[in-house]
Amino acid sequence: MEPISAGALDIIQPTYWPGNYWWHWLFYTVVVIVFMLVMVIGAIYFERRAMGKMQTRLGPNRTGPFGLLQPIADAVKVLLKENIVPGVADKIVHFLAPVIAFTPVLLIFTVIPFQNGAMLADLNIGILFIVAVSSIATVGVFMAGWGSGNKYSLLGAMRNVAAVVSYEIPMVLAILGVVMVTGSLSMNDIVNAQNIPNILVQPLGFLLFFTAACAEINRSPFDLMEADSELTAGFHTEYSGMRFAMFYLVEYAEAIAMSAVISTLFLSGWRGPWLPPWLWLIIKTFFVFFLMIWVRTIMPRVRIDQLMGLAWKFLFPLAVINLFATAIEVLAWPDASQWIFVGVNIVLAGALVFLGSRLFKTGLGRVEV
Amino acid sequence: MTTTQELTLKTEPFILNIGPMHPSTHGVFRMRATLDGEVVTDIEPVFGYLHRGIEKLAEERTYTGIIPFTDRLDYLSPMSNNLGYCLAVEKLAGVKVPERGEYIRIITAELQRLANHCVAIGAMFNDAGAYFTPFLYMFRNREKIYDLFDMLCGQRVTYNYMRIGGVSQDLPEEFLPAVAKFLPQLKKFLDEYEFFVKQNEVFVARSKGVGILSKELAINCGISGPVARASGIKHDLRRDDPYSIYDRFEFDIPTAENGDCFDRFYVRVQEMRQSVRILEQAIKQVPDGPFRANVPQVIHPPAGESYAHIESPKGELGYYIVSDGSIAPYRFHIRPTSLINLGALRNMVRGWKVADLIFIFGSIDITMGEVDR
Amino acid sequence: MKFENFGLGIVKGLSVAIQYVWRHALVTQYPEQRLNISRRSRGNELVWSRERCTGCATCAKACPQGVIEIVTATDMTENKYKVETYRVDTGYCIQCGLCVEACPYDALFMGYSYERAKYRRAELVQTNDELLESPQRPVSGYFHPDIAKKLPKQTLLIEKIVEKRK
Amino acid sequence: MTTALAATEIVSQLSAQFPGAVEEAGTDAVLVKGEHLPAVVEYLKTAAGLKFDYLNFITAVDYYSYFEVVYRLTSLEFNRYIVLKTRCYTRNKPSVLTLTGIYQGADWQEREIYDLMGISFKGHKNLKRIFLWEGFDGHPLRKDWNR
Amino acid sequence: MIPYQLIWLIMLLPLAAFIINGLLIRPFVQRKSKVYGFITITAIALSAVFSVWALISVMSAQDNQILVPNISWLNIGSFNFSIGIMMDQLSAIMVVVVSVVSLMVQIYSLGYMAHDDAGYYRYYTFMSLFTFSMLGLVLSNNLLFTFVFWEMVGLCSYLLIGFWFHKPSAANAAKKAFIVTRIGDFGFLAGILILYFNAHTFDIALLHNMAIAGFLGGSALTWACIGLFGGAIGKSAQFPLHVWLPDAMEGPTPVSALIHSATMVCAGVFLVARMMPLFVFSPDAIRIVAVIGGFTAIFAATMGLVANDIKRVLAYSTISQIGYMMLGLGAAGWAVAAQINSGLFMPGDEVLLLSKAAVAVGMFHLFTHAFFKALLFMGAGSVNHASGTFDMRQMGGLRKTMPWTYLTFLIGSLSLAGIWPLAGFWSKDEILATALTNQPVLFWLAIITVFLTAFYMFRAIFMTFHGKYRGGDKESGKDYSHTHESPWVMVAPLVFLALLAIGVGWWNVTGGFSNFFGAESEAGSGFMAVFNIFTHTVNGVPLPLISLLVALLGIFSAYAVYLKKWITAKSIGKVFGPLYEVVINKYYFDELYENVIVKIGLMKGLFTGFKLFDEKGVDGAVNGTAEVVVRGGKAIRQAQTGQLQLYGLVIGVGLAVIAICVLIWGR
Amino acid sequence: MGQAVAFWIMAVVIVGAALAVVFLRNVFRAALLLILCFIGVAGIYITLSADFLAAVQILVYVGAISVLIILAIMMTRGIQKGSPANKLRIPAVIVAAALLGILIYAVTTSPWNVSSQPPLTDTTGPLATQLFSENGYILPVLTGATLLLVAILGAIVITRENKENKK
Amino acid sequence: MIGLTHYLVLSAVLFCIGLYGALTRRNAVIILMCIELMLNAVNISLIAFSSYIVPQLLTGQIFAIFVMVVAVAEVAVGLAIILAIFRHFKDIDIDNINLLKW
Repeated sequence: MEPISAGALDIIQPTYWPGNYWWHWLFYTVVVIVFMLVMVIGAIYFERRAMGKMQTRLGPNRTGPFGLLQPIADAVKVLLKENIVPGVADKIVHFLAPVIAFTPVLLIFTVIPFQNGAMLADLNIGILFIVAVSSIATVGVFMAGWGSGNKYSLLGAMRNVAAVVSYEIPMVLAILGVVMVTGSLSMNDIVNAQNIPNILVQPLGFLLFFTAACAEINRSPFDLMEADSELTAGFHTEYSGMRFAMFYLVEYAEAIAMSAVISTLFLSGWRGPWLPPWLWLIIKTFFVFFLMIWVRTIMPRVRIDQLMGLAWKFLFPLAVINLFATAIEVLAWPDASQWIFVGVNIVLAGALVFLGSRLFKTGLGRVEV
Repeated sequence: MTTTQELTLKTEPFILNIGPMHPSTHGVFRMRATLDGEVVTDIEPVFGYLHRGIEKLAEERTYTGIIPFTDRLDYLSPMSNNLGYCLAVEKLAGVKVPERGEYIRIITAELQRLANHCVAIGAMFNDAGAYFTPFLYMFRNREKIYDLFDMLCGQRVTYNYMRIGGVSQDLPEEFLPAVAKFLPQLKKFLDEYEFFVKQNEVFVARSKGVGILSKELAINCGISGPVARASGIKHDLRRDDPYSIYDRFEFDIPTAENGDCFDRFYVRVQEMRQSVRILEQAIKQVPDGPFRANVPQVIHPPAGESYAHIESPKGELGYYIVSDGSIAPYRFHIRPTSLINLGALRNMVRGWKVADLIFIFGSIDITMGEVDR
Repeated sequence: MKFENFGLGIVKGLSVAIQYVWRHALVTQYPEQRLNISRRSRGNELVWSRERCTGCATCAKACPQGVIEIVTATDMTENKYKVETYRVDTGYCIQCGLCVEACPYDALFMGYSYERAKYRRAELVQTNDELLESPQRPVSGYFHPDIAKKLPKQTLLIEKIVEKRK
Repeated sequence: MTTALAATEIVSQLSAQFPGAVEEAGTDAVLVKGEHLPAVVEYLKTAAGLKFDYLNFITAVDYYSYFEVVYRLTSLEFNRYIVLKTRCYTRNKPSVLTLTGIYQGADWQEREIYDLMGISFKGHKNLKRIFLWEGFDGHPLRKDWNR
Repeated sequence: MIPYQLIWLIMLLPLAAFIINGLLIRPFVQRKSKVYGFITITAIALSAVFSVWALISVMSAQDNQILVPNISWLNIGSFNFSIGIMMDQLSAIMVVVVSVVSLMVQIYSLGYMAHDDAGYYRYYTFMSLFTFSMLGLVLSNNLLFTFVFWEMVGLCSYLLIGFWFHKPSAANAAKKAFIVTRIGDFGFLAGILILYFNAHTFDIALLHNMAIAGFLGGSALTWACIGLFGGAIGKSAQFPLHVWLPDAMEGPTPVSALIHSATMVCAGVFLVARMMPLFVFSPDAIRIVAVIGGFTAIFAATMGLVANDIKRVLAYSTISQIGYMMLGLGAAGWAVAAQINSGLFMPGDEVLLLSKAAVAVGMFHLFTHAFFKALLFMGAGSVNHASGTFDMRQMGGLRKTMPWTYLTFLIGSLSLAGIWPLAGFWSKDEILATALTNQPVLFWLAIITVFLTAFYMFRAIFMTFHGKYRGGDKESGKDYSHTHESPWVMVAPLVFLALLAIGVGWWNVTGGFSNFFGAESEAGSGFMAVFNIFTHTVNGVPLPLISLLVALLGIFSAYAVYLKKWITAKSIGKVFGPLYEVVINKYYFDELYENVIVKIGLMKGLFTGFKLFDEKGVDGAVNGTAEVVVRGGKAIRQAQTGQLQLYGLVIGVGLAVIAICVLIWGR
Repeated sequence: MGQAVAFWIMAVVIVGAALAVVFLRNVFRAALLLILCFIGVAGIYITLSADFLAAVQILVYVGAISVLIILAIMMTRGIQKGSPANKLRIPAVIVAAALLGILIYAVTTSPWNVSSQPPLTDTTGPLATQLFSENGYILPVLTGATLLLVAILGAIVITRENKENKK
Repeated sequence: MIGLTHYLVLSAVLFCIGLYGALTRRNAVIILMCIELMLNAVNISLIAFSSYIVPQLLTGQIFAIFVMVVAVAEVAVGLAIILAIFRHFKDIDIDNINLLKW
């Protein structure tokens, strides 16, 4: 497929690229890192500002015009702080945790296309790669939780472990629906196949994936690992200075990465009229990120058993049914127009959410002690 | 729906200190929680981090001089504290408060109830993990009330407004119109707030059926106020033992049956509506006349003892004063609502998760200033 | 956990939250914007009138914190007490205003200003001349309705910001 | 209006039920002997027509020659209250029987009295200081306490 | 024309309902929730719609058959498992019967099971599983899968008879049903295996063709057919394996209505019909079918005369009517077999068509019987709902309080008794005609059965609905003194089935049904045929008129005995004395099985021998060995440290040794 | 060349991490190094052009198995006690070394029938075809699914506490 | 150049390390981890065979998938057993748990 618009980044398309493989590699590595850092800075500002507005506050407005420099000021402040390591901490683990949490997030961006074919590596298992790699981030979290030698941290880490193991399943199942519709695991192919954005073809898949992704990256209302009102700061209670900054960065980088993945999988990625493709990707990413902020604004945190119950009793059956429905549609009517499935799937999604809401309940969570 | 499930996976018990410095202990409070995984098997509250010995201090102050201390008991509702104390002293000394003074007292006390419930509900949501949104929406309105109080007595938190025999100053002329303007806004806001919160699935899931306090236990523990009313005890001192001039107003006592966190939230919202109702009646009826009886600043009540209690926003707040005829009370005891309401905490949280522990604790609405005194 | 309302509760919440984006924030940006504070405001200091003070020490008796210290000497020439030292430890003052109410001679007022932070506790102790009224130490209308009348009216916080927006 | 139960009425009932328990009956308070206190309170809580099921508060007053422990009970059903008092005449380790078995709400209030006034409650399972730290010297609400 | 995917859905929808009910939503829904019912009903309703569509499609299709591609499931070596569907007239009729009756029963159960402690969960889960199995059974094109589904319906029947397993009688009945049908299934399996070893295929159509082409035959075919019929005897409760069905009435009434009257017990008939092209080549087998059918018909009817439990009356009636069907099949098949044997040369295709057409008579009775028998059972359930009992002696006079139930029950009974112009009349008439033309002995059996049927059915009606109310269940302690009509969810299916019980017979008035199966029909044409039937004669006998008169006579006798009491039942009992004793004790069959076969034959004979062998031979050897082992064990026990890792180490050593050996000598 | 470099790096990482898993006394760190070892193995798969399996390796071993192991470690508090060796150290060394020697000898001396064809690069589709197609491994897949189901049920049953035991 | 032998030797080394660990460690969780190492060693050799000997057939990779399935099942049940043992003995030291002895 031809690129829809000749944007400013046309030059980075591999076909036009003058150098060899290593140049491509180096260039994209730099692009990815810079892109991620800039996006994170934007995201931090955006989140604080948007939440402030919704909470009848102003949000950051002092540093720089409209407070735009606030993330940088924060970063400088945090970086200048002393690095405190608790005496009972496992020093090496404590030190390595933020690094290990940080790496996979960067890796996610390697397979996200900024334009037709413009990405660091067009893996033919792209989406599987994302799921696999994002599960490594968990290791960082529980290293932090365990290495701190703090009970709050340990509780946060244990919650994280439980949540991640549970939420990967509906997440992968929701992705499988998309993969079935598009017929490829490669992110670029998935974008190219979306003549209708997948959010319409797979509305239930979108909802499930959005929920599961929120849980996977500790966004509210599933931010139990760092539940501020219960565990003070969860797994990163004992972190300060640079390492805390790393975790802070990871948190937002994960959110941005997941937003980018969602916009690639469900919102047809870089595709869109008029604007250059990379801008479309950024716009869509920020749109998804805004959804996360919006939901965060209004939701209390769920409890751990409700979190697990939601995954196993609500998301999982719905994901399985969605998968079945998609499979039947794809297998039985391979040539039918997708618009028919749009209608059918939207009705199905509504019905399933309705039914699921009726049938789904967890106990009250009380345990006889 | 069953209320219990078995504990299936036991791990080693694990003691977690929550507090004294913790984001959601409402002050300096410490709970030593024994956990089994996430489940709270036992807690032991530890107090005294804010103990200032007000009861002892009061034995060396004049009766008027104690009023500023009462501000600092429950610092979220100082007006009510003032009122209760003044009632006790007036009962002891036999002072009659003029009409206008009574009305001003009622207006301030009810406004104070609104302000307190704003914090109680908002903080409760914060404890549930909502990221400040419900809290700040409530604070928006609390701010308006505090502005009114500022207009009235020049302070925003520690008012020191009531005096034995009345109030310290008359109402400024802008006050009543401002209140009249504020009340419809508040009513509208409460509707919106309920719309915002009451059906939110996550909030309902977190609060319904959680932290149930049975009626019997509530009575046995001496629980009072909205917490008791949420458990189905239709007991309100404004109605059952009317002090001041509460018998002149029409209002209902909202109650609920389940005694769970949702009911405590909902009873508070309903109480706010009733307070608005009382205020609407009161600001229409305020008479002219003196606002304060002619009482000297230093009084010598006759020897004896008196106990006066009011329905403070948090529950029954009582003052027990023993006088020996001197200028200072011989014995000054406060019946602390928050401390006694906390008495059922252990029974309420056992078997729930850590997150619920925080939430249930928040739903009781305590102030450490009053617990520790 | 049960989705009793099929997610509609969440949608309702979202709709309310987004409305607040267009409502004005209830915030004053302090150094630039200031509240028009109450006429009865009790700032964190006392204003003392040397002329009216007779040194009766009623204020000191009324003070629950005991922060007022008065040393008087007998002024034989004018046949009255002369106040040698009037010292208030504002660090311990709780701004209850009881001393102002107690003063039989209207010689004591609450201060009106509030930016009185100091680096050391000792600097908070104010003595004699430091307590007198001055442009930096305006007098509050607390318990003095006549003074209050002269001061600007208080507007509520929310109205104030509306004005500013216009 | 929560009305006081006329002391004379209750005193006759009480002395019929527990001979020798009532030491003195004032206008609004009944002075009960310490050893009879739990039984009297239990009776007041359960007896039909009385039902004093709600414990408002417990406090203690130091009168130099004796300590007086004050209980105020309310009957939510009949909207009446009664004040019970009991006295300990010794300054050295005064003690009263506990009410924690009857009212759970008495627990911390008794601990508070123990902490600040130094009256120990026999039968209380967890009688230790509540506001002050362990090792604090003396009981500050006693009139003869000085720092 | 129905798309073939939808034919698959006919049987997969109930399976989906089973999976959803049984495996998916159980953790979220209380076991008493109606959700289970709604899910099952939705699935089966869709299934019923598709079935009717399929039937219509089949009627218009080429060769009255829809070809459905097979799905290959497993290939193990050369062995190829494929799942397939055979959609011809037989399947189409059966599918409609099963799904429509099942749908009605499920709707009815919503009301009937409402007060049950066990809740809807288990009930509807099993019911949807049963419906799936039954549909699979009739749709399968493969004997192996037929057998699998055959066993699955047996399993469901077991589970549902024992639904109230806390009642010992129910548990025993379930066991009995399971074991007795297993005896028949043994024959079925043997038949299948004989066929497989001779034909090397399970495919039914292939088997038909092979039989017609003459590849199968002789004693192998006879024994295979007898084996298959053995399965049918067990499943359809024919003599002598009929004993389980009356006891199976311990299950919930809707279960009886669905499984033990309309569908599962007819599976035997279906099986014989399905394999008819094989049976016609084995005259011995087909004779056995006809004779056993005829004998069972009259034999069970006599037991129905004396039963007091309304459900048992219906159960005996079911046995009897299935015997009827067998008789019909047998008689028609007999005719075909005689034709073949007579040496007339016929091309293969014609034989196939002829043999397939021979089932029309039996299947038509199955078709009509399913509706009115389900109706009668559900009516009995409705009565039970009001009175709390099934004992007719405690009922009476329900006509006034339960008008709808009475009306529908009456229609069902008239239909069963064979009263013109209801459905039963037409189908019974066909069987009588076939029997008369072929085997007069069978005809006499049949016509006596007509009388008995009319008599016991109206005995039941008069005892239940007429006279004075006798108080309902007195033992349960509940008050049943005020009876009332059942809720509409129970009445509506009754009414619907009553309409069917009136109407479905008219399909064959003009010979439509027979033509559908490829048989030529003698009946007249047009609507007037309904009335012209009485001018009809078979072999010169005005058969319809006779059968109607016999049936009316039966009704009149019942009227005389049980309503007007001109002759009391007791006096009849006295007259027939010993015979009555025998009949009321069900011909001592239970005792025969229990005491003679099991206790004496098996226990004393076989088991004693086993015991001797066991004690002397086996035990001696075992004890001797054990002694050796114990001694040896004591010796090497020391090596047993209980430490797994040591074992692992030894394994590692062994591995290394083996590897070395292989390296040294292995090359 | 690239493959050689990758192989040697991965090999060193794997062997080092595996040795650390065996010899470290700190259980938690051993588990972390186990994860490292798994990731190394995934790298080895990539050098063998088994990209799908590499992703699955990370997903399954890192995302699920290691997480479960660490959860078990946190729950059983095995960390304080560490992981001491038992008395079998010397025999175990001998057996392991002997086995290693034999294996290496066998591997190096065997004539391997190495194919000259290049391996498939995109393995996802062919794997799916092989696993699920008509003449493929459908029976083992079903068996595997059953095995997983049974394992899950077994795990639940084992960990569930008996009601009677509790009282 | 890296050949099949390299991979097989690597696999053998990993296997023997795992074996040693499984034989000598006393912590049950560590033993489980060592067994995982051994399974991984097997997987390496399977995939190496697959891509060197039958590069177009993927047979070895499919076997590796089944090995993973088995590994998951084993870990699930194994950890469950360890937790159950821990609950019972308050200890997961294999040396102290020798119920197999009689």
